[in-house]
Amino acid sequence: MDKLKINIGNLSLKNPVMTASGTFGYGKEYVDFIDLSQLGGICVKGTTLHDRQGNDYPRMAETPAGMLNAVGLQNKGVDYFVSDIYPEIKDFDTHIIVNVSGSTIEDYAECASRLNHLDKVPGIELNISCPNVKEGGMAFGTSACSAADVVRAVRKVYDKTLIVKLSPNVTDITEIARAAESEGADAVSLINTLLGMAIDINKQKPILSTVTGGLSGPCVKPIALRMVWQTYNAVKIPVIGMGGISSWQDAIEFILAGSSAIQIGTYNFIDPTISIKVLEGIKNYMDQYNIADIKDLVGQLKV
Amino acid sequence: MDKLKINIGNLSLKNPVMTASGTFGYGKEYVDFIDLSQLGGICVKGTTLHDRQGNDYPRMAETPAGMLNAVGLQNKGVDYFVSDIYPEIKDFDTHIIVNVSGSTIEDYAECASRLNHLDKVPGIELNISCPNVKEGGMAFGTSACSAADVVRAVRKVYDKTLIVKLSPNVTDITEIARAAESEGADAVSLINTLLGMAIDINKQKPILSTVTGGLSGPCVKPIALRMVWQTYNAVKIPVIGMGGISSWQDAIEFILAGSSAIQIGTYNFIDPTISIKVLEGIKNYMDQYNIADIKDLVGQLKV
Amino acid sequence: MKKMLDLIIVDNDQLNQNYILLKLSTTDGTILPDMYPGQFVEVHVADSPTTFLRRPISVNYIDKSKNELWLLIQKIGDGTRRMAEYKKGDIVNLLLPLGNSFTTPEHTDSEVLLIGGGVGTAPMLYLGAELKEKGFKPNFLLGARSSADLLQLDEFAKYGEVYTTTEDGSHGEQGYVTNHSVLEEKNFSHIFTCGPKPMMMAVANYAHKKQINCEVSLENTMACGFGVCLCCIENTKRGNICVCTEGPVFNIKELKWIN
Amino acid sequence: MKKMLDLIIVDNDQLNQNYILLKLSTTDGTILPDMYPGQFVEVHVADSPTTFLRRPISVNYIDKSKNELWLLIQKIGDGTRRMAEYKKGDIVNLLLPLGNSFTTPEHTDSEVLLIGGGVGTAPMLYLGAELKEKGFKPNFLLGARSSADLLQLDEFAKYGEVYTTTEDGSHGEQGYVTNHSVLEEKNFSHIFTCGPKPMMMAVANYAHKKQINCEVSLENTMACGFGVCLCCIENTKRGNICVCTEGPVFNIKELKWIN
Ligand SMILES: Cc1cc2nc3c(=O)[nH]c(=O)nc-3n(C[C@H](O)[C@H](O)[C@H](O)COP(=O)(O)OP(=O)(O)OC[C@H]3O[C@@H](n4cnc5c(N)ncnc54)[C@H](O)[C@@H]3O)c2cc1C
Ligand SMILES: Cc1cc2nc3c(=O)[nH]c(=O)nc-3n(C[C@H](O)[C@H](O)[C@H](O)COP(=O)(O)OP(=O)(O)OC[C@H]3O[C@@H](n4cnc5c(N)ncnc54)[C@H](O)[C@@H]3O)c2cc1C
Ligand SMILES: Cc1cc2nc3c(=O)[nH]c(=O)nc-3n(C[C@H](O)[C@H](O)[C@H](O)COP(=O)(O)O)c2cc1C
Ligand SMILES: Cc1cc2nc3c(=O)[nH]c(=O)nc-3n(C[C@H](O)[C@H](O)[C@H](O)COP(=O)(O)O)c2cc1C
Ligand code: FES
Ligand code: FES
Repeated sequence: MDKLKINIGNLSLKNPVMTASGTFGYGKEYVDFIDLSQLGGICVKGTTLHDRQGNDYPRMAETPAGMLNAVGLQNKGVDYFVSDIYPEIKDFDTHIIVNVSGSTIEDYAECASRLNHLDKVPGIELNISCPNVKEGGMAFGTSACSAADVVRAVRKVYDKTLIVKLSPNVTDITEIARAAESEGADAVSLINTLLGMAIDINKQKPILSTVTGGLSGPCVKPIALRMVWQTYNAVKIPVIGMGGISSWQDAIEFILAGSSAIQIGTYNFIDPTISIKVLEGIKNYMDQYNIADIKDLVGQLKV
Repeated sequence: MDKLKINIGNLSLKNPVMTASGTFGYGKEYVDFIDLSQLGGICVKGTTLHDRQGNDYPRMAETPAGMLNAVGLQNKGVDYFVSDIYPEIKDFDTHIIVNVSGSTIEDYAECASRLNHLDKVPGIELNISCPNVKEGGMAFGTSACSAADVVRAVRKVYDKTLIVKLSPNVTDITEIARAAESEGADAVSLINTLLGMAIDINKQKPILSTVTGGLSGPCVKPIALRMVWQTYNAVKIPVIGMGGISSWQDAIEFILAGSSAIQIGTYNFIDPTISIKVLEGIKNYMDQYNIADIKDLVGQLKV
Repeated sequence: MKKMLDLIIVDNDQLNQNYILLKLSTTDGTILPDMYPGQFVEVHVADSPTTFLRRPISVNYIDKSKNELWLLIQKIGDGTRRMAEYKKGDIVNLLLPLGNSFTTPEHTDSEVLLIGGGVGTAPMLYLGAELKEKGFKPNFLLGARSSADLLQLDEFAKYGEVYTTTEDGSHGEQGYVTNHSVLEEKNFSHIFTCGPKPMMMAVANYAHKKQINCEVSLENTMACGFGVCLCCIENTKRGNICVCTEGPVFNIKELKWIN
Repeated sequence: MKKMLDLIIVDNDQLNQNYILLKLSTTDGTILPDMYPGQFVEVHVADSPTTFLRRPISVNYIDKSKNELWLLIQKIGDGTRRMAEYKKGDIVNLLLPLGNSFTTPEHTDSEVLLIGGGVGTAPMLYLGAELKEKGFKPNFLLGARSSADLLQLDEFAKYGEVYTTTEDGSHGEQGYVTNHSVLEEKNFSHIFTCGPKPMMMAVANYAHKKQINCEVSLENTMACGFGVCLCCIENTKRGNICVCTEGPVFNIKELKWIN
């Protein structure tokens, strides 16, 4: 199994298959379906300093080969996570990464610092790209300057592996990636959701309570893949790729484009066992092509 | 039929249903399938000052609910259009809009000026958003400043209706739209294709000869709709909406979001009669909801 | 324990042009997982290009003797229309069982009323059957637009008294379920209901006024069905909570519905 | 004139596990539009979520007496696999006829050779049948990996002499079509070919060396099939031109293949 091992900063994953924040709960919702210990890692639900009720209903719209969501980071806050959720999940035999969000730089930093001491949380993923919250969120991720500010603040208070999750709603994602890198991020992950919209033509109203929401699922895969490839060619830190992965073939595409690890999001809803299938598929592919180490695949696209 | 009439600058369209550049040839390829005189307008293939061979094969990859293309503006140049194609299509009883592209500002302007005198071409669509050419193209469309430069140069030499086609590969599309508006564009059309990528995992090579290409089809609809809505709220000139329209319901969504007219692109490949079906559907919808004038639907989303 | 299972279509009964009844069983004869009234399944509609997400469908009935799961389906859009085309022998992938279930009253002599509206009658059949099996004498009050939308009446009759209303008067009393005379005639201690939201709200208000214990089964837009996407919330007295895991069955006391 | 038509499946013949032969006709008995050898159709695979674009398939044969269009299909990916499941009575939407066609030689006493490789034999059947009808005596040279991939041999035999090669020697001569002894034995004036690109290139080179008039039918990635997307180009001596309208049949003189 060592041939699947991959490092993200100081963090060593047993394999490159992770699950994406906001689509995998806290992992425990999946124990009926799969053996979590097979996963490289789990990014748990977006966590903020304070409790958030999230957006109003409706929060979801189905779209061609994808969906829009407007959850808006509903969560009970970092302290609740530490006191009530962490104890329940800390013994999973996989890496738990907490996805951290905020409305202000101070919130981000404070939230991150409260996670710093958790033994079984070896890293956080800084969500500077959530399109579903009014203040902050995506705004931080759409300018290199404010992205740098957040990363710098968090880096100061957070010692372990720091992954910065990038927004695809930008002209040049490599700019933001480089900003994160230069402020000490250990890795970047991409993409978060694309800002989209859907309309109920009978009610003549937006379907989502928030008018716009975040697009995910297979429909975004070509865009995500392009951004991973661009970012891989722009930074030295590892890239964690995601966006529309629904099969092991998709995962191989992302790895070839430069992803050291991949995350599976929306497709967990359609097939809660998909992560394991993707892992199996990667193994078989490596056998078929005689690839001794997954690292020999990362970014090996011939252009 | 007057209730379907819509104005774009000085141009009066008999109805809001147009076909998108690069997906409808010069119209004549569709005469076996539909009656062109029913269409509000036809945007013909991207035209450049000089003859272009376009990109190498392969130029296409199928993606979930969409496709990537890397045609690269293959065309025989504006003079050939004027001498050989125009005479063949000028008597179609619909409006022919020529989509104009270039690598330099001078090229754009020169190409536009050579179309100025064509009686039966009442307008051009300035493509500052093509992702498939090395120089120029999308570059002009991803900064407000260079977009303004092109529009200004073309506006000087082109008297008739000037539509500026925007790129979705930007952080804030309204910035570019406002730049076009302030330089005298009569309308903006959006979206062009999103930059994407696909990989052949057996060859470990990009599927497209150009590595990346332009994504279109139903998969992009939520993004396009969101951008139309944002742009409609940012400019006073008419917005022509497109991106993934595959049914009359989609077209109504775009109109409610603020499109004065809509264009149908990729779906013409799947159903060459789709434009007529969309038109019929719009008519029925207006009857059903007692809408006396299509203008009363444009941007009428209740938020 | 939730499972992802491939089940086989044993029967597709076209009840009328809008409704079908699918009967599914395991492919290898293993016993179906335990499912309780009010729970639902998430159906993967594999061959509909426009149906990306799974579709939530209530457990209509479990025929334990035949090891069959019944799903009563109304044709709404592409997903349900495709399901309506399933043929005997087709394989369908399901997540099940999902959600909570109705609460069995403590005393079997409680007068229980099960109110279903439209396709919302679906979970009431299984609930009624289970209540009867436990010794209750369920009453069913089924409402619909017209008699064509009143489904499975013979099935319901097996488990209790059946009352009906139709908006056009084509079956039972004319009007809405909340106007049915049985509400005056009998003294109910428990009401269980599923149907269109306006109907359930009317029922909830009625039950509240009469101080009848009342549980409603909510429908909602769902992306996952098992508590991870947080898309299916109901804004309850406890805040925004997921209908798919903390529901679909709620006691009206938890909801902000009563005015 | 190109048409978009709903045709009905009259027969789906599972030739073996990799190939099927679909027979389609009009739903109302109207005569099928004229189609010529080398032309193709674009099939809309309506119920495969992963198949967005139409799929180009060659006209395999037109049975004029029965008003049938035949399509010979190799199962490759989701689209063709779904087509392989079509049942008698299913309706399929097609664009047709598309593309140019093979050129009929001027003199019926010309010695014509039709070379097909793999599923590329598909258009050769109709071409052979038409040539025979016009008074030619076609020779067929069909190559495949093994005998299981040699299809419709009985059909071909109706219209001319059939020679075969297989890579494993399980049928006809062992090796590639370009090594078949008939190439030495007979003096061909015209070669028509369709199959995998390496095979066609070998045939083209052979024909060029022997100064035999040669037409090849190209396959290519297509988005539209009727000349509007400009995705299906071949870089010919005349520049980048569309395979779907100016082809799929090209005289090798136009191509940049010969080295
Ligand atoms: C817990 C739960 C249990 C359910 N049980 C059943 C059941 O037993 N039998 C059954 O037939 N249906 C049931 N439903 C409803 C069923 O899930 C939807 O009808 C189905 O998802 C529609 O899918 P579609 O692809 O056919 O239509 P879509 O294409 O998704 O929708 C078509 C149109 O109908 C609207 N629509 C979609 N879903 C609903 C809805 N739930 N209510 C009202 N309008 C809607 C959409 O907005 C759209 O305009 C249940 C729903 C939930 C949440
Ligand atoms: C003019 C023309 C005529 C054709 N005639 C026939 C015919 O008569 N019978 C027939 O069976 N097929 C024919 N084909 C090929 C047929 O169109 C493809 O096999 C089909 O589109 C594959 O669709 P799919 O969804 O099954 O596979 P996809 O999912 O599209 O592809 C599966 C895999 O096969 C590869 N692939 C796709 N298309 C081709 C191809 N054309 N050649 C090689 N690899 C490919 C893809 O890259 C992918 O890796 C023809 C093609 C053209 C252009
Ligand atoms: C319902 C839903 C909720 C999400 N919540 C979060 C979140 O809290 N934090 C975050 O960084 N990303 C969140 N995402 C984004 C995903 O983690 C992922 O970046 C995105 O969905 C693209 O991957 P996919 O196409 O595989 O889903 C959410 C996505 C969905 C669909
Ligand atoms: C094959 C192809 C070629 C295109 N060529 C052009 C072009 O020459 N000029 C242009 O402005 N847009 C071009 N486009 C973009 C379309 O006009 C349209 O903006 C885009 O495809 C989104 O609409 P759709 O999703 O309906 O296709 C092309 C699109 C496709 C698919
Ligand atoms: S549907 Fe996903 S949490 Fe309920
Ligand atoms: S396939 Fe579109 S031009 Fe040939």
